[in-house]
Amino acid sequence: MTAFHLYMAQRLSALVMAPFVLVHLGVMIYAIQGGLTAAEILGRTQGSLFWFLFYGMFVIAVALHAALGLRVILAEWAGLRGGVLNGVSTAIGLGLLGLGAHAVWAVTAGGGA
Amino acid sequence: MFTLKDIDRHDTDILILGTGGAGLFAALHALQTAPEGTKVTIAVKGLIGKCGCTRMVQGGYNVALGNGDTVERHFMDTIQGGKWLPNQEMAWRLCEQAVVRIRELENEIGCFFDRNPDGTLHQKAFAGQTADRTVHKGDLTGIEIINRLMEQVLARPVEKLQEHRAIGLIPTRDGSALAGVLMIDMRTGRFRFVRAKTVLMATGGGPTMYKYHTPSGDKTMDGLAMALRVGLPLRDMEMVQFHPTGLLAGDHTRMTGTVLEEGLRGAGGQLINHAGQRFMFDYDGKGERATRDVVSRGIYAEMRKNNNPEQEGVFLSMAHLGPEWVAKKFKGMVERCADCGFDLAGGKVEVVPTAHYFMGGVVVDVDTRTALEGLYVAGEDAGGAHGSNRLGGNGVANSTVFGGIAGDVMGMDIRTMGALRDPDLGVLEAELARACHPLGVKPGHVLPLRQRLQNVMWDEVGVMRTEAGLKRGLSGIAEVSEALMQTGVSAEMLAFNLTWHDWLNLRSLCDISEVITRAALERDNSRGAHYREDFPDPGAMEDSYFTVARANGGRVEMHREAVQFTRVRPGETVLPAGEPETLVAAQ
Amino acid sequence: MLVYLNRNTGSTAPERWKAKVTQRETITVTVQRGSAATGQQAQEFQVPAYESQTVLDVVSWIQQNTDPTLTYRFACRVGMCGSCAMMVNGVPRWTCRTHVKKVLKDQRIDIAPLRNLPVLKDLAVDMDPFFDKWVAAEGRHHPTAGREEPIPAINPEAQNRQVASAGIECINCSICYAACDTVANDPDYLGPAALQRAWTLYNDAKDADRSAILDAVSGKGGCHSCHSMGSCTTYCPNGLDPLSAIAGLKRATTRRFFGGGA
Amino acid sequence: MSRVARAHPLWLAYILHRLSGLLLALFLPFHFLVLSLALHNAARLDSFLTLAEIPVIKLSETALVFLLAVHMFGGLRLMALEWLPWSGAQKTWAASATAGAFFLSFLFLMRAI
Ligand SMILES: Cc1cc2nc3c(=O)[nH]c(=O)nc-3n(C[C@H](O)[C@H](O)[C@H](O)COP(=O)(O)OP(=O)(O)OC[C@H]3O[C@@H](n4cnc5c(N)ncnc54)[C@H](O)[C@@H]3O)c2cc1C
Ligand code: HEM
Ligand code: SF4
Ligand code: F3S
Ligand code: FES
Repeated sequence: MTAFHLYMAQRLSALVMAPFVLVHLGVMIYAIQGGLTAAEILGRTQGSLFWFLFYGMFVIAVALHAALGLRVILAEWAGLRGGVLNGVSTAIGLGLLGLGAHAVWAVTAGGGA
Repeated sequence: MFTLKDIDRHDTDILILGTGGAGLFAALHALQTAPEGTKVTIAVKGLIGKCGCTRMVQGGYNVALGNGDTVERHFMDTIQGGKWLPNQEMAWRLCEQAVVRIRELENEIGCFFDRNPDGTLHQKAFAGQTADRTVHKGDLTGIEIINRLMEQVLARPVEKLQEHRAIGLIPTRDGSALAGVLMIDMRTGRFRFVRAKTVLMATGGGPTMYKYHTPSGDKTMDGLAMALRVGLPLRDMEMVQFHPTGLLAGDHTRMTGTVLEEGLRGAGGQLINHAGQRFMFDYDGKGERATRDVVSRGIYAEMRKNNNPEQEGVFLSMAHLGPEWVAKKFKGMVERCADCGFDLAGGKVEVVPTAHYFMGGVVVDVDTRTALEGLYVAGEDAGGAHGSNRLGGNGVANSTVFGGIAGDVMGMDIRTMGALRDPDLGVLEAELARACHPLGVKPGHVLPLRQRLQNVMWDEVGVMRTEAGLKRGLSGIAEVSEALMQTGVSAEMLAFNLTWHDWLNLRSLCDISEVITRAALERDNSRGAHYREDFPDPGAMEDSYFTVARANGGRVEMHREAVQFTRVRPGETVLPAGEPETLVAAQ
Repeated sequence: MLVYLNRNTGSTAPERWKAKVTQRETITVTVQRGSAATGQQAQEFQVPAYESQTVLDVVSWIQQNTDPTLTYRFACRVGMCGSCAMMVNGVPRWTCRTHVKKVLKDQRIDIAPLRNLPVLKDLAVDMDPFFDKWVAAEGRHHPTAGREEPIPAINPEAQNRQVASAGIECINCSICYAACDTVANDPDYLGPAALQRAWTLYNDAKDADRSAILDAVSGKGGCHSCHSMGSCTTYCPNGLDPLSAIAGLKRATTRRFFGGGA
Repeated sequence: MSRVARAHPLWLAYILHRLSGLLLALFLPFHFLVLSLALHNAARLDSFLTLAEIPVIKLSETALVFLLAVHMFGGLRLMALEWLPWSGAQKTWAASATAGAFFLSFLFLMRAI
């Protein structure tokens, strides 16, 4: 894993996220018009393979992207280097992935339908 | 104060002083020719590649690359420009090897010089040349050459002693060879004696003892002063080249003296005197486009006619050519003037002749060897290649050609040299004491003394000279020199103490100023850059002689030597019969 | 034959430059002294104001007239050698070409050593790290021909040549290096000047080893560490554009990643 | 020590991108946690979502959307800058990215109210 590969991973994950973010924002704007309720959200998403894949990929990309982004900030602003830096940013990435996966599962899996 | 014990010792095989075109080329060539494992060390007064004048080269590099131009023609221009004084073997070597060196610069070092639309090198003609010969990179040729050389050197295993100032050449006890060089590590203020089997001195002369001068601040004739002290002969020491148009902005600013490029006059720039009139046609049919020495004298003469204390120099005016056009064509110059608060494109800028280049130097053979075994000299420190005048574009060619040769020769010579040599401790001690002298004297201001010397040299040993003036000059120099010895520098903090180095700079400048003046007295005719009002004739070319100065027991002795016309005699040419006089289209 | 008039006696330098000294007010100059090793502190000086005066002249005046121990660096005095860069009111500048008028605020100037390089003493910094990185970025020509071969014809209008020429007049003054926060935050970062040199070489038709250049700028602290903050381009005194050069390297490495060749 | 001057458009764009990225990354775990609540207790999510009606919360939600938009446009700007052949119109890019972000978040605000 060279510095260049980390760069590519961050850029590509960002690129993947761009359409997701736009759709996500659109949905939110649409939803918020009538005020949001849990039922509304869940009603739309639960049991939908589309939304599962959508948010699933979103979460993978964002975990990678944010972890790499924070890695740079930790190096530049907190002075972390070498093993510590790699350890901390891997932990952040896995943490985000775990939390994100949990949320996606909550929003899309099983449920009432 | 300091004793021999305080001197750090250091050994190397090949030592190079200075990182101009000569020093850097020598390093690269030494690495190519020296046996495996040879240690090469560079010591320089500033940072590698960032000091010296090669970096400041604007106009370009003379080299005959065909299209009718030949090495023979370049050679003839060089001899005629030098008014038959050049050492013809050196001049020939210069012209011949420039061809190789320019290919080396482009192909191996990575320079990129300006091209014609068809992709071939662009060449132009400086004043005094009979062919379009000067290769260039815009008007920042030196930056391109030095940056490329510098990065090649930095990427190689060369030992770097930066901000190390050489202060004394230390011979062996019997005086037949060089043992090493005494230096000051400027950053720490400590002394360091570096022994080497071969030493190249490429510290680049630099006539900065004049009120107006162009060279970089680190150049103060240290090399020639060291050579003088170690007893080497120096030739052509009266030959100081003045550039006609130096910026004039008062003696409180370091901008004063810096060059406004030749091309401004070439493009039609006009010189205007205090009466608001053009004057150059009074002196020469080519007007402002005449050669450097002629224009410098014209300006100087006008300056003397002027009684208006509010104006010292003359004005260079470009506005009639159209400010927009000027701003576009001479972007760099216009911006530089604007940064200093002058409007070159639309207004007029005050100018004076400014000391630019030093033709004199150590007597060397065509292989850069000197009379002292182990010491080599190349670049502006070496005398002979230019004679009484240097053609624009021959300076950087000279330093790169002979720097490379020096590297090759040192790399070969070192094979037959056994052990490092032991120094004459007496000389080492004397050089140490000399550098320490100001530290034991009551501190005072060095700058006013430097200004006094610069005024004396400008007034009495400048663009035009007379016997009476030169004699006044000698006593003026002696006074400054004496006063300097009474002026001290506080020894409290020697690390990176610029004022100590200002003192040492002025010491070198005083010593060489005296030699320049004596040589100018010795030459009782006017040739090239040297103009005697009391002897305005050039003398018979057949009887050409060059002056040689040598220190003997604290005194500078002068003598003359006849020029050897080894390749061509005055009135003859090496060009084939029927060759046109010039290949340059008339302007 | 030339006729020159005789010297008119007593014509020395005009009084006008000197007159200004007494007439003019002074500038208050704060200079950062010392080094990291000895401790740094600011010191204030009063310097007479002149008509044509650069920041370098101000610093020189202090050393020549008030404090002989003040350390700074310069060589060419005309913006060619890049030795005289300092922080002036927090902005990295070439001091030999910075007119005092341009930076004077309330008759004050604040001068400090160049940022992001170890201070040797007062205003002189150690530039070795800057040049070490220049070399580390493969910032030197890789020859395709020798001195016995002719100089290749190269079309000056060719697109890659234009790109190469855009960055060639760098004077390695380190001003961009001092301006860049990424340099400040990441000791491995090669910095704008070195990377710009690499990009110039990458576009040079004469260079033999383009992939070595891309390798050199793809590692730790390479071009991918740049955040395009553009301080390099904003402050380069020669109007060069390292930001775009670095973007070019990022593009070239990315293209190579997708199989586009070096 | 004297302050370093660096207030120029591209540097501001850089610091905006970094701070927005940082804040987004800090917000993300929180966002995931809230969504995860849906798995066990739709009502708790609901009660949380009604908080969104409170102006302060609403404002901070808007701020988040603003951050996301700013960051995304900033990121797209960067990738365009790095990968598309260089155009020279740097500052325009930076400005239009911010403008776009403002537009989006404003749209969101208007719709929400
Ligand atoms: C403004 C300007 C424009 C010029 N334009 C042209 C041109 O267009 N064409 C042309 O052909 N020529 C030109 N010249 C002349 C040309 O620059 C010189 O001929 C040539 O560069 C000299 O090279 P050098 O290597 O001998 O010395 P330099 O390049 O001057 O290098 C001397 C080196 O020695 C170092 N040094 C000095 N003293 C010591 C010491 N005591 N100890 C250690 N190191 C020391 C210096 O720091 C420097 O590194 C110009 C000169 C100037 C000033
Ligand atoms: C479509 C959406 C996104 C795009 C296009 C995008 C793009 C980018 C890019 C190109 C960078 C690199 C900046 C640099 O190297 O200077 C970056 C950095 C970063 N991103 Fe994103 N990003 C997006 C979404 C997100 C999200 C949702 C988060 C957080 C949850 C995030 C967090 C970060 C962080 C923390 C950084 C590091 C900032 C820095 O190094 O200055 N990004 N982003
Ligand atoms: S790019 Fe500009 S600022 Fe940077 S070192 Fe080169 S000339 Fe100086
Ligand atoms: S300032 Fe630094 S971050 Fe990049 S664009 Fe210039 S190198
Ligand atoms: S002194 Fe050379 S750039 Fe300022």
